[in-house]
Amino acid sequence: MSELVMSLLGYVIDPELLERYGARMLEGLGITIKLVALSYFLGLLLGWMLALGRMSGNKAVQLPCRAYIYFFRGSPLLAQLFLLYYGLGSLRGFWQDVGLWWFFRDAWYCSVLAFTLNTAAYQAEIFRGSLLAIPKGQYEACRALGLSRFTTMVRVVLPQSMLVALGPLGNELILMIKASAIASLVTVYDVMGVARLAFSRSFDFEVYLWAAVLYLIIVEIIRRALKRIEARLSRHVVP
Amino acid sequence: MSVTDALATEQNHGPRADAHGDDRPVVIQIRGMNKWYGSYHALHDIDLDVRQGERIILCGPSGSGKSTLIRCINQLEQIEQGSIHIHGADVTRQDKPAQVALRDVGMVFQHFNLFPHMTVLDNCTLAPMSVKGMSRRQAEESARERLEKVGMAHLTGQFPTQLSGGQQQRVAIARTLCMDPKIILFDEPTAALDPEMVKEVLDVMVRLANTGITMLCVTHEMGFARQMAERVLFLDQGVILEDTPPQDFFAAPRTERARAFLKQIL
Amino acid sequence: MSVTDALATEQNHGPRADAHGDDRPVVIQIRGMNKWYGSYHALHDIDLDVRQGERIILCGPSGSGKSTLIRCINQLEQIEQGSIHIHGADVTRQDKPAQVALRDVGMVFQHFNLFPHMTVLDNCTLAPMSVKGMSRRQAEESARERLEKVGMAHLTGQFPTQLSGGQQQRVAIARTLCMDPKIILFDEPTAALDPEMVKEVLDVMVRLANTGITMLCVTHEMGFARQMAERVLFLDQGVILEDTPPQDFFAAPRTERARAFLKQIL
Amino acid sequence: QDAIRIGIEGAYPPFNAVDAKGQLYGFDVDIANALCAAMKAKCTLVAQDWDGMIPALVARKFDAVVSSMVNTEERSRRVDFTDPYYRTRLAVAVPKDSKIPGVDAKYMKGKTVGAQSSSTQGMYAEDVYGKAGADVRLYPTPDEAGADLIAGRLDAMVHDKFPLLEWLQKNSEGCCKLLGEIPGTEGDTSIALRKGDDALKQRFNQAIKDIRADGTYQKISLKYFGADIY
Amino acid sequence: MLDLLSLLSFGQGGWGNALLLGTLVTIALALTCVPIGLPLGLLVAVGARSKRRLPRAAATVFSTVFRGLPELLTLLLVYYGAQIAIQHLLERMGYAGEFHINAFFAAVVAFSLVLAAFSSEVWLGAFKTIPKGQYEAARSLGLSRRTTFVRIILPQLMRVALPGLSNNWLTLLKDSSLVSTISLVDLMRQTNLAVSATKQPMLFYFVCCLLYLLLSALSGVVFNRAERRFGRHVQGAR
Ligand SMILES: Nc1ncnc2c1ncn2[C@@H]1O[C@H](COP(=O)(O)OP(=O)(O)OP(=O)(O)O)[C@@H](O)[C@H]1O
Ligand SMILES: Nc1ncnc2c1ncn2[C@@H]1O[C@H](COP(=O)(O)OP(=O)(O)OP(=O)(O)O)[C@@H](O)[C@H]1O
Ligand SMILES: [Mg+2]
Ligand SMILES: [Mg+2]
Repeated sequence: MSELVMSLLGYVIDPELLERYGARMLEGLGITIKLVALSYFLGLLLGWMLALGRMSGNKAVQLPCRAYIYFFRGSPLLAQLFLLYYGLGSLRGFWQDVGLWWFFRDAWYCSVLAFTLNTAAYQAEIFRGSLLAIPKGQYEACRALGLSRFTTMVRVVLPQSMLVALGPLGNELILMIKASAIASLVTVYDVMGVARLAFSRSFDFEVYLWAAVLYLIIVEIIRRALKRIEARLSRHVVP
Repeated sequence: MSVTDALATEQNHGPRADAHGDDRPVVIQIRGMNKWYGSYHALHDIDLDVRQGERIILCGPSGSGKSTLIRCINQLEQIEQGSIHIHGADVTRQDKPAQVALRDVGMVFQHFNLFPHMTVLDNCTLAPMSVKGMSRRQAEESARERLEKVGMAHLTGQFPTQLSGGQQQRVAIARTLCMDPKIILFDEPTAALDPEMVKEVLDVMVRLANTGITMLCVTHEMGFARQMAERVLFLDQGVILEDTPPQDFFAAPRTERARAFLKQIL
Repeated sequence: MSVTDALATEQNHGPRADAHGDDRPVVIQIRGMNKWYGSYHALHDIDLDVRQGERIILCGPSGSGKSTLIRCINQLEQIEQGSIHIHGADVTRQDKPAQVALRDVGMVFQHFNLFPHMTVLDNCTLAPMSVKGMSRRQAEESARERLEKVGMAHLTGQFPTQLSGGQQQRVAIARTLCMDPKIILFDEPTAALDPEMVKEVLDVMVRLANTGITMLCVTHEMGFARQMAERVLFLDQGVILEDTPPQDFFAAPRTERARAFLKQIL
Repeated sequence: QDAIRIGIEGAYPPFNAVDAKGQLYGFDVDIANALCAAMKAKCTLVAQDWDGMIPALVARKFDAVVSSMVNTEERSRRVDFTDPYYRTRLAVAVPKDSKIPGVDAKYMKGKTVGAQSSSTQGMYAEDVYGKAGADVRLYPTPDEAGADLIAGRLDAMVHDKFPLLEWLQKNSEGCCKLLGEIPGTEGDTSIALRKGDDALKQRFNQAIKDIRADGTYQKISLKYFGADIY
Repeated sequence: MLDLLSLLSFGQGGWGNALLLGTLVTIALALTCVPIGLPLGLLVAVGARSKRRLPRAAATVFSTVFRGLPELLTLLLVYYGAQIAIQHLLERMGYAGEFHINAFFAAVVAFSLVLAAFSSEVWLGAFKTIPKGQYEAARSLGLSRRTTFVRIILPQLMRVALPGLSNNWLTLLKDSSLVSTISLVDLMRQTNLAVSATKQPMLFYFVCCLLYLLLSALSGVVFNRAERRFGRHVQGAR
């Protein structure tokens, strides 16, 4: 039985190619996951602060947040990464003076930073939208009960707004996973980066198909996980 | 035991016709209060004394400022002019004494505003635990007691969306009671309810009134007003036009505006 | 000229106590109708004849199937068993004659359901133009006439969100009238309104009733029911428990269930 | 019949580049034009991103690639190559103060070596230096590798001799020096054609001979490199 | 400094024109995708809401595949895959001539598919905000399904969907940089060409960012207008 499966797979997968690039592809997958997980999580924290800043009544807080969000959403991640890594990286003397050269020297750190800054802007807008969706009555009930702003946020507002934010956050995650290919600009090779590399040597479309399958699997996993979380968050919503 | 039955077992203070000019202490004192929304002048020079244990009904046409008035009292709206003292503390100064005084003020909303993602019990224990620092056990115990009072003790594990409107409003009242307020503000608590559910909520409110708590209630339920109010305030265009005992108000409203209003509504 | 004044100038048919067993043609005939929502049996074996020009009130507790009943009549819900004939055409068959028959049935909803992105006039002209193929001029003219009837002719250019609830409901009625229905179904048309606005809508409905149009109305406004109904249907758990003239219903409901219901609501 | 479409990358100066007007220029371009003149064919030059070069050729978007493509075993499985029109070698550049003694793989252990991905130099860096224990970084274009060499993120950079020399001269900001050429990496730079396009291959081979014979080639080579690089 | 600026000039040796042309290609590409991708996305959303299984499954697969596949791959599949497949087919049928998919055309097809997949989710979300009452009111007035959709539902959908669609649009603008792989010279590729010719990466990447920001700002203006247009009725809300 397993022989049959293997021989069938042999039609689809070129064993030689698999031997040469299979392991690297998985390595690339690891890079994708690490890069996205890390920057997505950091972006979440930064995004929250940006969202709150963007909604603040204080102009001195609001305007910089607006500008940040506008810049990082409005320009391509590729160019952002380039300016960060090659642009700031060319100021070697300065970074050595302030003792940060170890950071800017490293392509991985720079990728994580650029991806974090970028996704934070997108997530900030998602959070803002979800916060706006919370009825005013909820805030009023909290105030009338004397709840502190922290309790209001953490216990009442967040759990409800997450339900609204979940879908767009999932989209953003998928987009980030695909965007991680851009890191190959600074020699960080994720799944798609490896696939392009392998293709440029073998000229065999098959490597792209492997990448496609990996992506589809990831996206499907995310979709299902989100469904679960959503079901959990919406226990209180009557069908 | 239904709420209405329970009622009978409690001492009934009954409406006190002699309430005016009495010696109960003033718990809410409003002087020269003015409120604007942008350029819209929502409340004009409001002066009002509320004594401990008083039961006051606010009525008036839509947009007359009833909600605004009671929302100013518990500082959901900031006022631009005048003062509001609760138990002697000026609540418009957002300082520590104001916060403490405001803890004695509970509010029940037209649309309940229960927290939809929490069970009935969690709705009731959140504030006592996080504001008063009660232990979970203590908070749950006292919540169950209050839920019992409104006849909702059997549904503590439900989510608000699984309840009917009347049940939700009763939970909202219990949630407010859990903070042991001395004063409760009601903003049209039955306006969003199906006709059959109105009565179950009014029953709970009548029972509350009989415990001697101070109540300010915006409502269009005139039968209820007649039954439990000590004073009726009639608002129009941000001005308190009448402030009389209910029997006078319903029998012979002094202003033309109030007469027209009653005609529409009864 | 207010609607109420206008009322006086029209011939008032008045409630006909002798309506039962009369010779007016049957316009809606329901036989053995059953409706399930999934496994929930919402309506049980409903039989009902509605004669031309009859004014019928449906009442009953929440969830008893009132809305379901009238929504089945105009096919907003599909029935699983039984038949509904309107002007002799079986409307459960979704064929041409059914469509034509359904055009004679208008409906007014609790939440108005005006099209929020269209002005009052556009709301009223859309259906006549696109269903009946009227020219814009014709449609607007007839719309203005109907809007005049409900006292809304001065606000034709407004968007629904700019109107009060009572005004919106009057526009919704005018919109329905623009299709010249022979039968109008009302589903709690005043339940979502502020107390003061209830009367302006009821006034319009009383006036409509006096034009001899066939009306089926779900409502909790018992004063209104008493004033204009020829028959009151009382539903409970999907069954028509009572079908009597209003004076009998209010004076002496035959079933225990109806008595309990009336006690809650009055 | 006699219209030939030729794909050129346009991002590999001095062999090929695009000017502000979108015109291709450079050694490859001049050679391509000379070859076409020799074949009496009408040629159109198409600028094509490097990654899509061979797929585009296979998919008949153009008929030949004259873009400094080195004949490698992996590539020749997909496309045919003509006779070479120049030969090149790989070379290594290092920062001025570098202590690396030579280009031999054994010196690269533990060093960070950069090269352009999907190129012969990239393959060499991976296959030879990488195996020897170097940390190989692959860049989309040589420009980025150069930028990192200047910034000090790289210890060495592998590149084609000619463009590397040009870069050291013009754009390295004096940071770096040539460590040396790598022996045994002589590559045949040829014109790539679709598999089985033998008639065209014959014509190109003949044309290369022709322009060598009449001196056109030498003139072009001198113009760009001051030497004959055939 | 002046040398740098002269690199951006529109005259001899300046890259101003080239960058502008690249920007135009980017805009043209994105704009052409909109009238194809958005209606297709709407169709997919309608399919996903269908009561029947087949359209529902088809819509889910479509949305998962084209949201999941890397855009580059979709692009290559359409450009090369489709071309090679059709070429084979034609050869089978005995047609010897050459068949070409125009690069621009292929890019439009690929990005329209992607746009459709992403926008279908936005449309779906918007559908959820239309109260059932609107359909019921339309039915009880006897409006046909077509009229109901075109006159009642769509205008209300637009209002709710616009912010989400504006996100899709911005992503599309930036994704289009992938077209360099199939020899279309868009803004990003033009930037790369300029960089490799002039060795001034910082300058050109900076200018490229600015141009994209300008496009974002411009589309922001357009979307604000559209939002106002479709939201007219909410403006006067009390
Ligand atoms: N947040 C606000 N911004 C601007 N105007 C407001 C706001 N809230 C209320 N108003 C206006 O203030 C006036 C008084 O409003 P308020 O809600 O107090 O009336 P109300 O008497 O409670 O009416 P209702 O019976 O409809 O609840 C109204 O004209 C209203 O339009
Ligand atoms: N779409 C639906 N799916 C499932 N159950 C439904 C649906 N619509 C109504 N029901 C159920 O059918 C029963 C009758 O509903 P209906 O809306 O007709 O009641 P009603 O008499 O109009 O009540 P109300 O006074 O609250 O409007 C209720 O128990 C309700 O929960
Ligand atoms: Mg109010
Ligand atoms: Mg109903």
